[in-house]
Order: sequence, then C-alpha cells, then structure tokens
Amino acid sequence: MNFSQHLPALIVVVPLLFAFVMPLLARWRKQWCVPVTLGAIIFSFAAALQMAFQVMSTGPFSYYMGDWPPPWGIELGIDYLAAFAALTINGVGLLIIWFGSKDLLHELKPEVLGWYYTLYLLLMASMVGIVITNDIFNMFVFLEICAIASCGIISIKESRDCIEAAFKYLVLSVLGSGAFLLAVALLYMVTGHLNFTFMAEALPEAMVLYPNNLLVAMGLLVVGLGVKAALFPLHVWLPDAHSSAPSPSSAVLSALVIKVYAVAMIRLLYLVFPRELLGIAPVMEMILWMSTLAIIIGSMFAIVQDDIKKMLAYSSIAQIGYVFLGVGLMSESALVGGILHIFNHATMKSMLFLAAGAFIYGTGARKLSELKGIGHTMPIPTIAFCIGAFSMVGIPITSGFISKWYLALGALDVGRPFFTAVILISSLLNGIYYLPIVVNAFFSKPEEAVPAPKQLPREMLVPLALLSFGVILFGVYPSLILGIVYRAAQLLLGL
Amino acid sequence: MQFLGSFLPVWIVMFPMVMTVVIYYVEQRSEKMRNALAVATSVVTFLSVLALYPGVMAGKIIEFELFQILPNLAVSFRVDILSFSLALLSSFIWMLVAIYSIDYMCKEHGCNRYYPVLIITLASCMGIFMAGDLFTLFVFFEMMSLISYVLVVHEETIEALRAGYKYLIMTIIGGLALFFGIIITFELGGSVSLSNPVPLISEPSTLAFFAFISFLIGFGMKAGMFPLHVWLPDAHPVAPSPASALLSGIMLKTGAYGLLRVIFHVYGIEFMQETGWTVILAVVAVITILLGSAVAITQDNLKRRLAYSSVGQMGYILLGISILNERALMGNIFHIFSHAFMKSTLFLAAGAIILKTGKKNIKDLGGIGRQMPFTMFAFTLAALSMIGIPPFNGFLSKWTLSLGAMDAGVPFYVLILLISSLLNGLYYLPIIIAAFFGEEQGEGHKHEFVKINEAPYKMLIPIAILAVSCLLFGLLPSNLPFDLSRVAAEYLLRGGF
Amino acid sequence: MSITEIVLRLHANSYYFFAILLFIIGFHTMLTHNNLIKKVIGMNIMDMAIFLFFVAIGYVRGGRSPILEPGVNHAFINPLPSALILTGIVVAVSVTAYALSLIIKLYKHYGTIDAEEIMRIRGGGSL
Amino acid sequence: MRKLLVLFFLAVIMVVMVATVVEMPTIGDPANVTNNEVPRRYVEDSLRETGALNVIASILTDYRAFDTLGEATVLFVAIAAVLSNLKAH
Repeated sequence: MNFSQHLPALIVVVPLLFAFVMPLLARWRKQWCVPVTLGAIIFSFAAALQMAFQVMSTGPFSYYMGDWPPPWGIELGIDYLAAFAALTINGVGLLIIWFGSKDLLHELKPEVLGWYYTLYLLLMASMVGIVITNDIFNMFVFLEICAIASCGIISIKESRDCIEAAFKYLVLSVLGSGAFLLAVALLYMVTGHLNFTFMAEALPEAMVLYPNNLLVAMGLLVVGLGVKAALFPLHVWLPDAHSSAPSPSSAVLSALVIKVYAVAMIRLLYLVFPRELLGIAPVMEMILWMSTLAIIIGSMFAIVQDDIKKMLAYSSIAQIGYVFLGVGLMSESALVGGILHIFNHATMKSMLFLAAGAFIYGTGARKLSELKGIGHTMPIPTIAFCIGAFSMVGIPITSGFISKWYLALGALDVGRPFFTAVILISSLLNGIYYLPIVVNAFFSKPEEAVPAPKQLPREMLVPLALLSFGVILFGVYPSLILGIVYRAAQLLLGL
Repeated sequence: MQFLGSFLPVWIVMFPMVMTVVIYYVEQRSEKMRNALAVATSVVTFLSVLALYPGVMAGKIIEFELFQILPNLAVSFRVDILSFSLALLSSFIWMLVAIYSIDYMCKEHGCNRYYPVLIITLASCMGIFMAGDLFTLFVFFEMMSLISYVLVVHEETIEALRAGYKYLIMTIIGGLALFFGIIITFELGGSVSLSNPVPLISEPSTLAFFAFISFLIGFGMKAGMFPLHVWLPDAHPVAPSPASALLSGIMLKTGAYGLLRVIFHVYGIEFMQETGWTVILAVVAVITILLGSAVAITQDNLKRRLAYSSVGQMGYILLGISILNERALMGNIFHIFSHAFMKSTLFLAAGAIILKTGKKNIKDLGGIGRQMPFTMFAFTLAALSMIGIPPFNGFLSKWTLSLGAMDAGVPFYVLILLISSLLNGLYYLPIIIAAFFGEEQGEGHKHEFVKINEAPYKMLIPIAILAVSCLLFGLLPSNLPFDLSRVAAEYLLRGGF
Repeated sequence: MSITEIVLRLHANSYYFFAILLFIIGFHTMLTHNNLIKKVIGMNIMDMAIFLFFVAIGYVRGGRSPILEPGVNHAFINPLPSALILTGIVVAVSVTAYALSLIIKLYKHYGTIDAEEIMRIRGGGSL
Repeated sequence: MRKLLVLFFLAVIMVVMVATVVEMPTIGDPANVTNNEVPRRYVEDSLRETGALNVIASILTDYRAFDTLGEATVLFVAIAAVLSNLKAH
C-alpha cells in the first residue's frame, strides 16, 4: 500500500477536499486562499505527471474505488488519453489561476473571492474526474459538477450580462446532461453495465437485438456532449458565456472545459461503441460536417466581432471544430492532430484570453479599436498575444502548426483533401481576424491620448510568459508530448 | 574541418539571428554601434557564404540536419551550387544595402526597429536558400515574409498600413498554399527532403496536380506572378528605399528559387516534360511580363513604376523556369543575378533622389540629372541594362533566355521578350531623358545655377558598385555570376546531384 | 410490425412510454415558455421523466424493494437504478436551486423574468 | 411559426423515442440483461460485505461511494455557486 498507488483517486479528491475548506479559509484566513488553491492544483499536476510517466512506462492501469472491482464498484481508468488530458487540465489550470490571483482582485468583489477559488477547485477536480473515470454514471455526476461550477465562475462577476449568459449556459448544459443521462439509461438497459469496459463487451451483442436503442443513445450522447462542447450548431451559448465572464474564467472555459467534453466524447465513441455501429449510422460523417461548419462559420463570426473577448470566444468555436475534425476523420494522424490540438488550443487560447485580460486590467479597453498602439505600452502581453495569434494561424515553429500538420495529413490519409482545404481556409480566416490586432498593436497610434496603463504584477506576467514559451517549445519540440498522444490515438483506434 | 564545413550553413543562418538579438540590446545604448554591427553582420555573412565557394565549386553538396521536429520532418540545411549562387548574391546585396541604410535611415524614425529586422530578414533569406528540405524552406519563407512586413509598413503611414495589410493577407494565402503543397508532397513522397535521390512525386495524380498548383500559388505569390502580384506594386513603393531594393531585388527571387526546387526536386524534369504542367507557368509568365511592363508605363510614382517593372522582370524568370532546357535555365538564373543588380541600383538611386529632393513622382524629376549626376548616371546604366541594350548584363540574360526559347522551339517567347524590352524602353527612357535634358519643375529654378547635391558617399558607393556590376557582368564573357548560372543549370538538369 | 403489435409493446413498456411522454412535455414547456421559472419547471419535469425511465429499468416482476430481512428469501428489484437516481435527484435539486438564484438576480437586474423581454432589453439574439 | 417548428421537432423526437420504446426489453422481465451478476451480488452479498440491510444504502455508501461523494459535491458546488451569485450583486 504505497502512496503513489492511490494517485488516481487523490488527484480528484484532494482538490475537492481543499474546495470544501476554502469557504472557511476565506472567512478566517483570507491570505491563505491563493496558496492553498495553487498548492492543491500543483499537487494534482504532480500526480498527473506521475501518472503520465507510469502510463508511459507500464501501460494503462485502473484503480478501483473502495477496492470494489468493476462492474460492482467504480473504476478509474488511466489510459494515455486520460493521463494526457489530466496533465493538460492541471498544467494550464495552474497557470490560469496563478494569473487570476491578481487579475480577479479587480474583477470581483472581495467577499466572493473565496467562493471563486472554491468553484475553481471544484471545476478542476470535476474535469479531471470526467477524463479519468471509467464509469458512465460517475461521468454524469462529474459532468454536473463541471456544469454548475463553470456557470458559477461566470455568474460570480457583478454584471447583468454575466447572469444572463450563465443562465443560458446552465439551461443548455442541463439539457445536455439530460440527454446524457437518458443515453446512460438506454445503454444500461441493453447492457446491464455502467462500466465502459463491460459495456463495450456487451454492446456488440446488444447491437443485434436493439439497434435502435443504441443509435438513439449514440445520438443523445453526441448531442448532449456536443451542446456542452459547443459543437456547431449547438454553440449558441458559448460567445456570451465566454466573453462576459472574468478573464480567468473565460480562459479556463475556452481552454479546458469545452475540451473535457470532447475528451469524454472521444472516449465514449471510440472505446465503448462498437466500430460496426459507426458503420451503420453516419455519426462520424455528421461530426465531420458539423466540425467543418464550426470551423468556417466560427471563424466568419469572429471576423466581424469588435469585442476582443467575443472574438476569442467565436474563435474557440472554430477551434473545437478542429478537435472534432480529428475525431471524425478516424485516421491515426487525424486523431493525433485532434488530441494534440486539445493541448495546443488549451495553451494558446488560455494565453490569448489571459493577454486580453491583461489588456483589460491595464487599460480597461475591450474594443479592438481601443487596442491600437498597445504594443508599445504593454509589450509583454502583446507579444504573448502575437505568439498566440501566429499559433492560431498555424505559422511554423508554433504549436498550432503541428496540430494543423497532423490534421491535414490525416485528411489526406483517408483520401479527403477537401478537409485539408478546410483547415487551410480557416487558417486564412484566422489570419484575417488575428493579424490586424497584432498589426494595430504595434504600428497604429491610438486616436486620442490614452493614460499610461497600469503596470502588470509579476503574477500575471509569469504565466503569460510561461504559456508563450510553451507554445513555442511544443512547436519546435513536439515530441515531448507526441509520444503519449500517439499511443492514445493508437489505443483508441485499436491499432 | 569536415564538420566545420557542414556546419557552415547553420552558422550562416544562425549568426545573423544571434546578431539580431545583440543589435537589439546594443541599440538602446549606442546608435553608432548598432549601425556598425549591422554592417559587420552582413559583411561577415557574405564572407561566410564566400567561404563555401571552393567546396561548392568542387561539386560538393553540404548537408546538415539540425534537429527533427516530427518523424521525417526535420530542420535541415543543404548547400548546392544553386543555393550557393543565390545566397552569395543575396548576402552581397544585403551588405551593400546595409551600408546604404546608414545614411539613408538616419533621418527616418524607428531605426531601432529597422536594423534588427533588416538583419533577421537576412537570416531568414539565407535560411530559404540553404534549406535542406521543403519544410525548412517553408519555415524560413514564412519567417521572411512575416518579418519583412515590418519593413513594408516602416513608414507607418495610412498607405503603408493598407499596403501592408494586403501584403500580409497575400502572404498568409501563399503560406497556406505552400503548406498544402508540402503536406501533399509529404503524403505522396513520405518525405520532403530535397536530397532525395529520386524526385519525391513520381506518379501524376490529381493530388500531385493540386500540389503543383499550390506550390505555384505559394511561390508565385512571392515572385509577383500574375494574378497574385497585386500586393507587390503597393508594398514595394511604400517601404523605405533600401528595403524596397531588397524586396524587389532579393525577396522576389525566393519565390523563383522555390519554384526551381519544386520543379527539379519534387517533381523532376521528366515528370514535368511528360505532364506538361509547366505550360500553366508559361502562360501566366507571359501575361505577367506583358502586364507588368504595360502597367509600368502608366505609373507616375517612380518607385511604383519600378515595382511594376519588377513584376515584368519576374515574368522573364518564371518563363525561363517553364522552358525546361539548359540555356533557358541558365539565362533564367543569370537573370536572377542581373535583375537583382539592376533593380537594387534603381531603387537605391530612387532612394537617394527621395532623400535629397523629396521628389517621388516622375513628372517632378526634370533636370534631376544635373543636380545629382552621379546617381542619375548609375540609374541610367541600370535602366539601359533593364531595357536589354548590349553590353549590359540585362542583355546577356535576355539573349541567353531567347536562345533557350529558340532551343525549345518557341520563337513566340522571343517575341514576347522583344515586346517587353520595347515597353521597358518606353518607360525608362523618358525618365532618363527628362532627368538629363528636361526642364526643372517649379518656379525660380529656371535660370539658377544648378547646385550639385549628391547623396553622402556611403550611399553612393553601394549604388556605384551595383551599377558597375551591371556593366561588368554584361561586358565580360566569362564572369562569376555567368559561370555560376551555367554550372547551376547543368546541375539542375542532371537532377540535382 | 403491425399496429396491434406496436400497441401491445407500448402497453408492455408503458412505463417507458409515459416517461418519454413526460420528457416531451417537459421539453415542450422549456422550449415554448418565455417565463424563466416555467422554463425551470419544464427542466425539472424533463429530469423527472428521465429518472422515472431510469428507475423503471430496474423493476423486476414480483420483486420487492431491496431491503433485506435475514432469513427471508424474496425476489428483489434491481437496486442499482434506484441508487443511481437518488444521486440524480440531488443533482436536479442543486441545479434547480442555482437556476432559481440566477432568476432572482435576473429579476433584480432586468425587472422581469420573461426571456423575450430580457432579450429585448439586451438587444441580442434569442435563447 | 416558431410554435409549429417546435411541435414538429418534438414530434420527431417522440416518433424516434416511441420506435425505440417498442423495441426495448420488456419491463420487469427477469430475463433482462440488467438482472445480471451486478444486482445479484448487491442483493446476495451486501449484508456480508457491507453490513447494511438496505441494499440501496449499501450501494450508495459503499459500492458506489464515489458517486455519493460526487453527489455531495454537487450540492456543495450548487451552494457555492448560489452564495457567490447572491453575494456578488
């Protein structure tokens, strides 16, 4: 009984426990809130790192909660994808809340700061829970925690837009969860199991007897998780929710939360449903077209936005399309590209949102037209924004290029160069809306004299710098994470 | 020594990059140091390229793989005779431009931005020429295109920003087209390395055709190929003159270089001859020549006229590529040299005029030859060479190109070249005539004694060197650029080994 | 499959059928009503329908509620769905509570709980 | 118009779901797959393994205790969200 054996449970439970004590800390030891939050996430990050090493060295492993073997108890399954996603979530989440520890001071009322950290920790724990659990009902529970917590970190800001956006998000999230639960019921009815592995074993037989059931269940799952992951045309809630929230919330929502649902969908579609079922119903084809539309239309909408955060939010819709494009193409390279893009987009989009947050912190400007000349007054966030923008466009030596490379290659692998063209066109669209901002930031003069921006504290600069470093590092040296992504894709495809 | 030799390409690319950072830090303290460092960097780069000469002329191909990004996708360097020729040319002109910039830029704002950008563009340009695979080429190509944006919008005027925006969008389109081509090549050939013993794509297929078109768009964009030239006449005039000289003189050539690489290394000459896809290139090249030359006549802004002239001249080069025989290829590579010398001379001379008189339009240039005889003399030399009058190098390259066209049995191309030369004459000669014999514009100047008002010598020397080389390389029957072109053409037709 | 057969099947699975009907009613309430509280009520009806559906899966004919009496041997219903749905109910309650708190705040800010009105005030698209 | 669309949409869902209901395993049939080894062990061994007479309680608090932790967390997160929302304004 050693300690590291229990990491899969601890990685979820420790942040939960710290979340439970956070309100107390907020009451009596306000200054402890930030270090405790950071500590909990650092612990999870270390645990995820350890788990990733373990997975890479000894292969996927599982953990039985309370020592009850599946199918009776709940099993946590740490495979490559889960370890990779847990690592992404905790790594990016850590940097975001580190940035937030200063940024939130001016966005939130002081009396709700403690609650913010509570919600944030719960959100982190639930996201990790979603990706590592191997039990579908357990996943549902974590989905609900995740949904409420992510609405909570929107509605915490004192603005009526936030309340409205949170409500819209909550309603659609609950609809999604409802569809998910109904799908769970349908699957349980025909398999008698909740555990992924056992369900996957029982499904081929059930498919013969109850094909309708399974198709409806699959449709409900795709719709339910698609709503949460903002897959076009189910994205209606996203622009408001992501743009009105406090900047760290926007960052975590865009960078991580929608990706977690994508991971859940990948696991369900690839690991649980039999491959023949995918042959009967053109689900993958549907996902492909939905993601194509997401990529094109998300980018188009982003072009016409004037609010920087709204633009980033629409861009997220397009980027989640990339992930699903990789899922739908069902070739190894494409899946690698899709999974890799989960990480790459998490780093770049959180960086972009944090940079936008830094602009808002420094100057109060949200409109793109107000950001002219910002490069001279706030160089570091602007450079970070630049790198993020280049990565979005897919300029080589940034990480965005690598995921585009794999996605494009995957599309060619299955003989569909059309989707390669889609990726390229959307890169062009990305360029059309990102690059003018960069250009204006450095080469335009503001129309009227603006007061010098507030100096950014180190807590905000360092995460930005780290994220930009990460984007470049993983663009130049992608093999750091490519190993685990490759294995994840191979495992999912059964290669 | 072996190792050092193979490390030299990396050094040539990395040295200016590192120096960019150094210059960036030095320039906060001393402007003199900054200028000196910038010039020193370009000189050292030029000398380093020159150091490759013995090895390359001996037929050696230097290959060096820096590191792998993905399996079969590495950043690697490779120097053969073609790379060497173009790298030599570029670093030479870069050196002259850097010297020229010292006095030209001292009255401009934002020098602290100009010099690091100038040097890092040199680095990326060297990277393009020394790239060992298409991926590296692409990386440096994108880098150069994006960074030279800063040169284009240097003046930060509304027109500059507008032209820059156009340039940026076109650059991205070009970059993505290249990306498409490269990824198809990777898919079909399994690798994008240029040192593959056989061409990467051997079977004609729809995908291969897509890739060809993408490469054509990607590189043609940079080379100012019709109909993708639209950014060029806007972007080149608005940049500071030394930067225009580089944009027109060197950076356009990277597109031509890329096309050469694609045609000879990715597809191979037999493939091209079989499929006849180069006809597309020939057609657009002819249109480019005629259009560029014709539109240039209507332009009144001097630098804009020069920019359109560049479009026309790039058409020659593209035409030379499409003919696919040795003499055409030789003429084509030699024209890369010639045009670089001529167009840099012209732009630098135009810059000197703008600096001293502030006159940008041709109608104001009457009598300028009496004010700045030296500059205008150099301008005349280059312009005559442009028209293709013997014994300038422009004539030699056109002559060789025409021979190539005759070899290939298309005298039509020769006709095109002649028409274009005529058009060139139509738009260059009036400038020269007006400059030397025309009346000065403006009031009170008529009977005044014309004061000689030349640019500082640091600007004149580069102009002089370039103008003299236009004459020299046309006059001497065997000179370095001509030999290099000949060897490079032979080398390419052998299949690049 | 003839109509009679379908009706017979529906009769045999009447729990499922009515649960689905309830689900549709809830969904309809949610989609058509502008009153936010009614939307939340619709949401709850939907949730309840799903719970009903889920619990019905666990029923076994002749089974009793799964509370053991030592020494007595009965057939029991499947306890798993019931246990799961207990969790599900808590989830639904939590969501409802949070949604209602949001509605309170919306009312405070906009002076109405009508979705259309709120949209009009904001000048945005529709929900 | 919108109402009609909604009705049409719901009708489609209804038809699909009814088609599914028709196909589903009959309610209460002891031969259903759901009555497999999972509930059997819960019913037969829960007393020995967990000491609880109420099987549902034993599932909630022992076999699937992680779900229950999640359930408690849902309550907690709702409380946190409600309080933060109410306090913020």
